[in-house]
Amino acid sequence: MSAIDELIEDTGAFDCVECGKCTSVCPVAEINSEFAPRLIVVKAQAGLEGLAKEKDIWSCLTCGLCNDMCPYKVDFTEFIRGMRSEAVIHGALPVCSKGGLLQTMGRIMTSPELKQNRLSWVTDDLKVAEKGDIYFFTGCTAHFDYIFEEREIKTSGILVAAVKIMNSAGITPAVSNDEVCCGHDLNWTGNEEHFEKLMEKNLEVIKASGAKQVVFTCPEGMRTFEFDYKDIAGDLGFEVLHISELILDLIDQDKLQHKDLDGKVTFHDPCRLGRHLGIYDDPRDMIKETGAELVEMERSRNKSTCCGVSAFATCEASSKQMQIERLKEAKKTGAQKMLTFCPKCWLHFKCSTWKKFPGLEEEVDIPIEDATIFFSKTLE
Amino acid sequence: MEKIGAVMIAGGGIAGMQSALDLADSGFKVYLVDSSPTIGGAMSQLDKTFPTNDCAMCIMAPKLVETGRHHNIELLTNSSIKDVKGEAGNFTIKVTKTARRVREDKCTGCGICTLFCPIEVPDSYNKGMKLRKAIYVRYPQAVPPTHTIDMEHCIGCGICESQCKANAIEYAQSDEERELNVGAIIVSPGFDEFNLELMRREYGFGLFPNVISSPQLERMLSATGPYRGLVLRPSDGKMPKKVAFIQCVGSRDRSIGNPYCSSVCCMFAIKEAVIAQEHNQGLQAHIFFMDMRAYGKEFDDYYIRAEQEHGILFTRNNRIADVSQDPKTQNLILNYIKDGEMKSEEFDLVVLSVGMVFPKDAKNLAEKFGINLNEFNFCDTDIFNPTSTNIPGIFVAGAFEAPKDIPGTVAQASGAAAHASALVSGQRDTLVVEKTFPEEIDIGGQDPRIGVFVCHCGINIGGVVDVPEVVEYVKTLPNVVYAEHNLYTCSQDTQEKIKQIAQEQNLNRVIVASCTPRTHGPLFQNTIRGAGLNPYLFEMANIRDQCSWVHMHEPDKATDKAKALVRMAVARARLLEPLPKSEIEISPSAIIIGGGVTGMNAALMIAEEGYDAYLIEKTDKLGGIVNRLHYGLRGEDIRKYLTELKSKIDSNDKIKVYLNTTLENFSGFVGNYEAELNVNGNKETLKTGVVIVATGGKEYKPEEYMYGEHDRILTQLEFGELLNEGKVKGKEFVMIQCVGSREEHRPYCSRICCTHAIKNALKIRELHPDSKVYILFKDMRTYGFREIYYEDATREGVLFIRFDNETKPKVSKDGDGIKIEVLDHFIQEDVALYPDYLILSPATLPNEGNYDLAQMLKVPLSKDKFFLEAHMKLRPVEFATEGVFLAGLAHSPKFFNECISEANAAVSRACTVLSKRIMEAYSAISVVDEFKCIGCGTCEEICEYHAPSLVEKGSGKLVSEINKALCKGCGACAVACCNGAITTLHFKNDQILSMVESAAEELKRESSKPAEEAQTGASTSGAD
Amino acid sequence: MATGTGSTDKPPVEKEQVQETVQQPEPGKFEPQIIGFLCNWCSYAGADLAGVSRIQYPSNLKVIRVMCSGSVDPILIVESLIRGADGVLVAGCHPGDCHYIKGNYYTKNRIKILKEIIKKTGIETERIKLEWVSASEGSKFASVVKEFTDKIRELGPSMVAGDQPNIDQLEGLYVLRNILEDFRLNVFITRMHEWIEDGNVYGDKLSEEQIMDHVNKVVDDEFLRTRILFATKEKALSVQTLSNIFKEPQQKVLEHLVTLRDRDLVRVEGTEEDAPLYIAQPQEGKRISTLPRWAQVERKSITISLANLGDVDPETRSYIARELLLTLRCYNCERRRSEVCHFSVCIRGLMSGVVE
Amino acid sequence: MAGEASTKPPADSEHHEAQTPPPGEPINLIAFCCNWCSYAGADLAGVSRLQYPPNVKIIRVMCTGRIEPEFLLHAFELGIDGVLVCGCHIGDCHYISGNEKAEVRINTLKKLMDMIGIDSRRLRLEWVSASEGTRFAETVKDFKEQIEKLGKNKIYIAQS
Repeated sequence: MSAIDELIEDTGAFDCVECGKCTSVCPVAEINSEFAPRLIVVKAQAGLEGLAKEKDIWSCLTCGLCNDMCPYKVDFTEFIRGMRSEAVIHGALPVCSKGGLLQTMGRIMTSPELKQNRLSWVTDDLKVAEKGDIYFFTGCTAHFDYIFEEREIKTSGILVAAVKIMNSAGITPAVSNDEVCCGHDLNWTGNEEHFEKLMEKNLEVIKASGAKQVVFTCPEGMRTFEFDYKDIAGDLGFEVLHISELILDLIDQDKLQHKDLDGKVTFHDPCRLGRHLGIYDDPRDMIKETGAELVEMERSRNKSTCCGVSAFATCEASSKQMQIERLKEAKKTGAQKMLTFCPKCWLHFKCSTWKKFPGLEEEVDIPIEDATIFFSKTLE
Repeated sequence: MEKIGAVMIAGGGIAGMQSALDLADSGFKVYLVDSSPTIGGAMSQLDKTFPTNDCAMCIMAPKLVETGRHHNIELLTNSSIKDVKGEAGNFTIKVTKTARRVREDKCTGCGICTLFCPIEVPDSYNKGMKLRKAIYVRYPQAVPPTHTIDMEHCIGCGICESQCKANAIEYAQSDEERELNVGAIIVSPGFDEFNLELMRREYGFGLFPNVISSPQLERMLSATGPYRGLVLRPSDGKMPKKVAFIQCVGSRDRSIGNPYCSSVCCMFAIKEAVIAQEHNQGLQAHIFFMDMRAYGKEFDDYYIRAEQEHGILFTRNNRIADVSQDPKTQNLILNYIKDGEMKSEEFDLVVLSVGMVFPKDAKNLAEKFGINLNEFNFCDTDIFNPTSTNIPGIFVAGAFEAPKDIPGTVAQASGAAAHASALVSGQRDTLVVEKTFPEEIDIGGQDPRIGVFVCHCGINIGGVVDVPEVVEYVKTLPNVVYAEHNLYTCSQDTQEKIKQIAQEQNLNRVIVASCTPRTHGPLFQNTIRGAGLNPYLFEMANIRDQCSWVHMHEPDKATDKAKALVRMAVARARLLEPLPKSEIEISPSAIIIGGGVTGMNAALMIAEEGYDAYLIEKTDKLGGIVNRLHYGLRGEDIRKYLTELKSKIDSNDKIKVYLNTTLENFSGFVGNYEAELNVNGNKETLKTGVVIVATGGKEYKPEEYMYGEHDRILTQLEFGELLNEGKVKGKEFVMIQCVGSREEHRPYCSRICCTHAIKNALKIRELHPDSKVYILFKDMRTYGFREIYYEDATREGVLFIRFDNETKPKVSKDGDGIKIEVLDHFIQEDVALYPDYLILSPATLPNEGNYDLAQMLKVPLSKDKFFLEAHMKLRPVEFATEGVFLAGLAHSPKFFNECISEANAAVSRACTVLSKRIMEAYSAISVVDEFKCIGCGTCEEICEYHAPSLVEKGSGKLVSEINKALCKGCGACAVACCNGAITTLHFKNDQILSMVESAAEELKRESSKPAEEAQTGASTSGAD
Repeated sequence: MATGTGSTDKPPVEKEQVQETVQQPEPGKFEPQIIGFLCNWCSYAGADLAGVSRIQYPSNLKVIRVMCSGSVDPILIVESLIRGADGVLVAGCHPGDCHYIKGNYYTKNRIKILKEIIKKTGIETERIKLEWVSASEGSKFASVVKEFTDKIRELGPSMVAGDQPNIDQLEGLYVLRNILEDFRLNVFITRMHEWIEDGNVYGDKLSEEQIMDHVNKVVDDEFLRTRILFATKEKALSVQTLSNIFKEPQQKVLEHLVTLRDRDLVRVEGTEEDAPLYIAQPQEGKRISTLPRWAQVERKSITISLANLGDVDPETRSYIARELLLTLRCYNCERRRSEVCHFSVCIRGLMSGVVE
Repeated sequence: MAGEASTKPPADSEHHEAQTPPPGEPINLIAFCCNWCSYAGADLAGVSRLQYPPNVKIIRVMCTGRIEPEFLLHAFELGIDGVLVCGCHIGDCHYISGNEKAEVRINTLKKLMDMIGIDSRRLRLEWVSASEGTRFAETVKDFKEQIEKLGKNKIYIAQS
């Protein structure tokens, strides 16, 4: 069990004293009684043989609530990610959404001969360039338009909004047709081999654009660059920046004129943006800048719950309930809209509402919108 | 005397087998008596069948094996009927089973004895072109496989007994008397070939070695024949370049006493020409005929393709007078007329299309059963009861009733079975034993142990694919523990071998690489069930229809592809799982759509079988198109028959008639159909077990020949009505055939119009003795005994003028009269006629309603928009969809008595469903994983059969649940379900992906590293 | 004369014994080589009696003692003829005296059948003689030997011996040997007696004519079939060529090819002007063997007298010669032309020669 | 005959701009056929001895509605050069609308494939009924030629 021992060491799982705090906050444990983060760590310590085949490691949403709560700072999510690559080696594969279409797409993008045309979202009124100081990383946001066509939400709108914002602030962001998926889903479903190939391609593309800063709208992409790329490739040679941070900078340098919007909105902290990257205030400040009234949900900032699915591999009965609870919470705040930054959160919340539900409609029919699109509305 | 729930069938050909299977599956004990040592009859000698070019043995093998293995059918082969006593419902029959001196229970048909027997005898099965031994079996896949000692030639040397491993030889075996007690009898002894020796003078049969009969050519074409599929000249073994086919030898010839037409030889010759040209490259076939009688469903397409695509030469109007032989080369010289001048041509081979005559034991059977024979010693029947003889309780089917093709035979066999089972429907299930399978072995936790059986299928696969090489390759695949190849995997002895090997090697997966799973899948699944394996632990690789037959000119590529297909099947087999059996209730009633003669007969028969019948008619009266008919060809009073039929329907309380009713909606599955009817305005729903489609056809309103522009230009039906009312005056009558049929856009032949024209022409001559009648035709297709009336017409002075699509008659107005100009082929001049009446023979069209009905019943339509049956040859009266049957004009244009046969046949097939209370349901359905299902409802919305539905589970959580009986296993919900909570059993994602991966295996190159992959600048720190 | 080194693989002992008795004929006067199979209990004793009573008889007879005349398989007789014996004498006890009760009955039927079928090869039936000689008939034995030797001298040397063998007769003998090895004819030979005496499995007795009809039919069929197998061993031939070689109607040849094909002994190998070519299938383990190994001589040359080949067009004649040449090879040591052959030892000496 | 034009019939070689596959590696195609219509059509092509190129390997599914986009993308990932999906004509589907669902899914997947960089012409949807043996053979011939013009699928991701 050398690989697992090494993993336990890296993530400090040995320090776990089974206090049970993590299990109390874990959204999955709340619904699925058999699941408990602690249980998995204890089994790992005992060096249990069949651990890699354990079904539960695929139920963990890696939302990081337990990390946040653990008094002994056990990096439980990293432990699960390591365990998953072990599980894959032992042939215990997850049942992924859409039959694993996203994972397949990710692997295909590692092929060197691929000539993509992923910039179809760049409409004529947007100014983008081959090279530039700021590189705008889009990842798979545009691809979800087609994969989840039946949910009628255009995630590519997020990219258009972001470029509009940058253009109005005089920035012509660099984008590239050879950019590939950041590899987040492959990394979190135990496929490190292809994850590294994607990383190499992306780093090469960004180096070619000569950018100093790379802007992200998608928190999963940013977290993957911030932690996983640096973890493997060390210094990336550029700074990683979230769109909300950039917007606030531009407003400070008053390069960005915008008018105010009215209405009451609430904000859902995506796990990767909040607990993983620790960015809580920038989004809120950005929303406040728009003049709209921001009301906080009961569970917000590092306490906000998860959208129920991560890396398109953990969608289960519990995911649905989490989404409904979260939407009820948002509705309760009286906000007209729930904003979030992550295209995946948007997709999963939409999944639980696009179908009519007997007796539930009015409690969950709060519209969901991406914060970047919301902010871009201030520019008209 | 009380009735007996058993039936005896005399004659084990395709007709006998079909009746036997229908009756045995409907709960009756069947005694199948055949005079020859094995069942299979004439069809077993065929290589291919028209019009689908199916290999005869391949489509018959499943029926052969099933009849041989059916627990309710007892085979009495090598037997003859000695004496019959009793009456309808209770017959006693004495049958002598002549000793074959081999014990049936011991002989496995291995054939060692034939190796050592010193006596060689000309093999009659192969028409004397091959030798067999004194101890023999008629053909490799024979059922029962027991060998027989031919007492005529055996010299009693004792070698076979010394060599027989199963010590099955019993020289002292004596004849056995059997007394059978049955409720009904079906007589189906088939036919015999006309004795061509009688034509020795004209055609030199038996004199010139290269003059052979069409059955002899059929044996040459067959893989088990003398030359293994090659056509050779018997004189010198050379491959003939030019082959002549002479039609109507022994038929349509009053001088030798056979004035009737044998119905099948035209199509038989075309098929043989096509297949001969396929087997011998460069062979050129040339058919000499009078009329090309391609009257059946898709026969004309076959005829046109033979002429245009395969380049077969057709010479019309040439009944070859004689054949002479060039002594040196033993080639044959034929003289014929082409384009008006005499031609003499030399051919390497001449094939005589021999006609059918009554079977040789017809007289004996007739005498024993007391049934009447017609003037040609065929069984005498009338058009209203095509399968009944003059003796109640004794029915007839197949060629013995009248020369007919295989679909007609099969339909009549099921029809006769319907009558027989109706007679003793009270005694259903009294003498039958339930079919049992050994208890299923639990293979849980076992590693896959796969057995692969690769088939030669005679030369169909083995001729192109190197089967032994495929077997060697398969042996190298992981998890394959046993692999072998067989000549015919579908034959009964190989089935037993598979069972035995499965047990010996304790296989838990079985793969057969042969033909299409569509036809042979269930057969092999039943075999492995016999070995205690769940039927879903089975996979087929189609290396015949989708490999050897379609890559004939690239044998090595075909072999590689066969290897790939078997590898893919093995990949999928590793992941196959056993599926539990599930049952469905059957409601014992039937809906019959269409109130014509076909529908009414079907309804009556359903009632007689003891089930409720709901007869739905679109219009306000029953009778359909037959309402416009008055008398039959032999003067039968159709009107009277129709009124009697309608009164029988009204007086039968088991039949409920719905007039002015259409089918609005239709759902459910076999045994549990639900139909929403619109009974003149108000809704009514019916629950029923089966559906019989008998919507009939309609008369084509001609757009050509100025129809509708002159009151004395009528269709045959209109004219028939006038004729019957005596309102017809005039001297000259002209009829034009094939109006709307056999055209570019509608290539099929409407089958009945030639006979209809002849009937009306004879009526005209009868009512107006001094009138002149002309019939302008393309081909006079009065097949079977109808040919005699065509002869009467010519004797009555009716003038026949041939035309074809290029030289159609031109119709024009001549004052208030009619003028017709037509080219007479013989005198090569235009002939002008000025008739008082012009009578058109219009095509029979499918109903427009067919399209919508097909949508509702989810059944396909054929190219010509009639309904497409499950199998053109062997399942003509049912659809692929279980529980939905078909009869009458809705299938294709046909005659009055043929519709009645098909109506009864459909009922007999329906009884195989209705007679069971519980039926095994389809087990490869979709199932939901309760824990993964997020209750989003997508599946409920997408399923056409409303099988999945959201259900409250415990803690208020909504979870989808799929109704086992409704689910069809189409798998649409499994794809729609985003998180993979629904899996379709037997077609799971991993099972299909394993085949994709296996198909891509040949591309096993390491993942394509970009040649110019630059080492990324960033050195990999951190982790190491 | 080919000389050279190389070991000769020792032929089996049984052949050794036959060789001493048949010497190389001296030039000029013809001295017949006769082989005699004498049954131990009667005729051998008879021969000894002749010796004891100093009754003289010609020295041409080479005696092989067998326990009973019934054990003399017809194949041995044919084998002796092949080896160049000019005559074969089989002598056994008088019917009824047989030490093994019915041994000689079997011999009687066997020799009768053998004499019948030997006619097909063109060899005079008188070269085979069956005599009953009891232990006491010393003089009879001597007279039998004398008469038989004179008869053979009158008939002349066997056409099959020596340098210029008559190929037809030689091939015929080999074909006959094959047929006798095969099961079909054996059934008749071995059970003929039973059928005549006690009847077949159904209990009814068969007449001799009936049995001989069957025998003739079987031999006619198998003779031609075996010859076809010999001819198509090396090269695929068409029905036409075969019928020319054997001067049989093409239809008959075709029928035989169909049967051979059913027995998997022949397969179709391509076609030539629309005529399928048939070639013999190599059959391991199947008892029907083709031409003897000795008959297959390496391609260089052999003297073949095609005198009695009959009126065949030159093209076919040379074709046939070439074909038969290809199949001839030294019988004893199976060696080809290029290898060493102790010419003197081998009585056949068929190593060199030229086509005429 | 040095310098003699390629033995292919002239008409065919004119518009052959993309290079045909290297002689070594033949085109490798997969066809998903629905059990009720196109699989029967393929059988009919066999029964009528219509010859078509052996590059295609047929996988039988109960209905085209059962085909996940993942099956098709996975095939391309493994280096398959072309995937043909054959179903019943609209309205003929044994399960009523399985083929319509397949049409929607496949059109969407084509857009995604173009975006990813796999030529969507490598995926083709055809309706073949049980009585259209000739149409099936023609479709396979045409599809193979079309894929030959596109050349080999260069993507190959070795599966761990």
